[in-house]
Amino acid sequence: MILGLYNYWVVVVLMMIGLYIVIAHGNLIKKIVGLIIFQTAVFIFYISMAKIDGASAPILAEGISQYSNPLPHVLILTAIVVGIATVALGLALAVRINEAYGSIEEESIQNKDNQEC
Amino acid sequence: MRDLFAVVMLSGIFGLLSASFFVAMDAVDVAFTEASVGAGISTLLMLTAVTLTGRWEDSVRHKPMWALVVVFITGGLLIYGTLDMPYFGSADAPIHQHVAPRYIYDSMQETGLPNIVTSVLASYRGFDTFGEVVVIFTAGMGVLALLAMGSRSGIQRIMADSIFYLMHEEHLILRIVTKMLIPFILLFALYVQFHGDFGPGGGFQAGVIFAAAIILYAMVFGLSTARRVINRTFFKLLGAIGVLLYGGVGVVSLLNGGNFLDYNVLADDPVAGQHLGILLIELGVGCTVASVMVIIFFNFSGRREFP
Amino acid sequence: MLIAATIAILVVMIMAIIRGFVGPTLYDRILAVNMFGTKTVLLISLLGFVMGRPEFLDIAIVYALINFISIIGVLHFSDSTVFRHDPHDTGSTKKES
Amino acid sequence: MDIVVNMSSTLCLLLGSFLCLSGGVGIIRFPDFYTRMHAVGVTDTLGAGMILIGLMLLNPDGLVIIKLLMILVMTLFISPVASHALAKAAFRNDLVPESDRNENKGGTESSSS
Repeated sequence: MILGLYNYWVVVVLMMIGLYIVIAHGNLIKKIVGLIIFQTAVFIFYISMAKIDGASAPILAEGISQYSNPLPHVLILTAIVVGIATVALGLALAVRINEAYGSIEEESIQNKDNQEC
Repeated sequence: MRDLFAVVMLSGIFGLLSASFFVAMDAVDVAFTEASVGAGISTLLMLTAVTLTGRWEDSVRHKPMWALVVVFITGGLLIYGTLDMPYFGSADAPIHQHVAPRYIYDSMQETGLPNIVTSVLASYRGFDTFGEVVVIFTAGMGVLALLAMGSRSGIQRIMADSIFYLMHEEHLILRIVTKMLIPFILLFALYVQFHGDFGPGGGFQAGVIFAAAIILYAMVFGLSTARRVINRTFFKLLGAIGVLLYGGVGVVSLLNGGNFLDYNVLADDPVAGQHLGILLIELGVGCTVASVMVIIFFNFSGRREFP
Repeated sequence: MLIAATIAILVVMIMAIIRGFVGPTLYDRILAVNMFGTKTVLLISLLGFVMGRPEFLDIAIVYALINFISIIGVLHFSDSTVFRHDPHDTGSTKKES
Repeated sequence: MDIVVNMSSTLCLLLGSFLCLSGGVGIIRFPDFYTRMHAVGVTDTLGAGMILIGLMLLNPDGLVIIKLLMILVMTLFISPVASHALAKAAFRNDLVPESDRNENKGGTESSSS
């Protein structure tokens, strides 16, 4: 059954949306939103790979024999917090660019640069 | 959408949605983190950035044709690549074969903690987590370097102050409820920090929740009031202390004759050593994450109120 | 019964998302996010019971708290002068990406 | 005894789901922001409360009931306060209610003074 792969397709669609926003939009804040969507697609990819049918959350308890894979959870847990830290850094850069150029649109930044040269 | 505010709101909904998805996928710890990060802090940071840079996006002038072509080629290749991946939810996928069974079956004897995610995070993959804590710390320092300095004129500052003072005077109900909630949030953050060994939780989540309480205080009572209550130098130090605590545990275990971040040698009994090491490390992680989040928010918000 | 309640909550969540997309004013969107957050709290509590491990209600508590914080934050920022003068907030918002 | 508890739990869950659904219909169908907020703010609190009480009756474990109780108390605190703050912010920023306008346009717009 090829439909058993649907989780990957959801991930791919989300990735495509994120990539499209990053490429096609000139606004820096929007680019960061695209990055967040792409990032979440990767998280969903890892977490859906860790899932086992009929298994339970990886916290040991009595009466449960099968657990989902804990390793991807660990990787993604740290990745989320690192992700927010890097997003904050990106937003800080956008704010500084706005102060320096008066705009966060890619094209007007480019125009300003060209004028100065 | 041209309205960046709407974009931020929808991305907040997206964060909430993905966290409920993580719960449905059994990843309770991840859902915990995403709940506190994706829904709360990231929305607030984006909003602050939007208020600083302007709400409206310019209309797109170039044609998105090429972008679509690139995106669809990438997507097609990725979907082609998924064709020989293991099916969703199958127990015999390669990912479940190598190290995972060891974590699931042996971690109880080796670390004595029922939460496998915490024991893997802090003990088996301690190096990895150390690296990530350092990355978070570096990102906080980067934000500090980018936003902390700037021109501030005194008159503007006073004006901004008085405007915000008036605004906060108005919300009486909000202030009272916030006053009642903040101790509870702090207490809950501590619970998450120390209960992380047995249930979902841990240093990362606790740090973010702790920071969220302080951010709530700063928003309801005004940034200048919050600055009087909260010493910023202390938070900068706290961030460094968290990283140092983490590294220090590693060095102590090195001096005790073990490997770096090998907690078995911290106490006479290996399991007790593991307990101690994991507790200290989670504490370090919590300190760093909380102070970095507070630093990031204060700098963004300080830009806004005192330009 | 749990399943029925979960499905009802999911339907309401979809409705909230629709309002978040359409909502002509800023406050409609905030309202949608607020409602979505409350429904997420309920959904997570219900999911815990559906999956048979109701110990994980901590997540729902976090949600309730964080939801409050983000609503207050959004309101705080929506008072900003940047948002007051919106030249073309006419309700003609359309998703184009 | 058991069947009474089960029945009441089912009843609470059903009532809660119904209230949430009516709130959802309200947020889509009502004409302007304030009526929408009325629909959501009222049903959110009671619907959430009903569902949480239904879950409480379903589970005998003490810790779970305490946690559910905490969520319930917090919902009772937070939801009305958030609605209040939202309405106040909207009103202060000159969002005019539908009925206050001379002509009924069917849509809302925020006008800045």
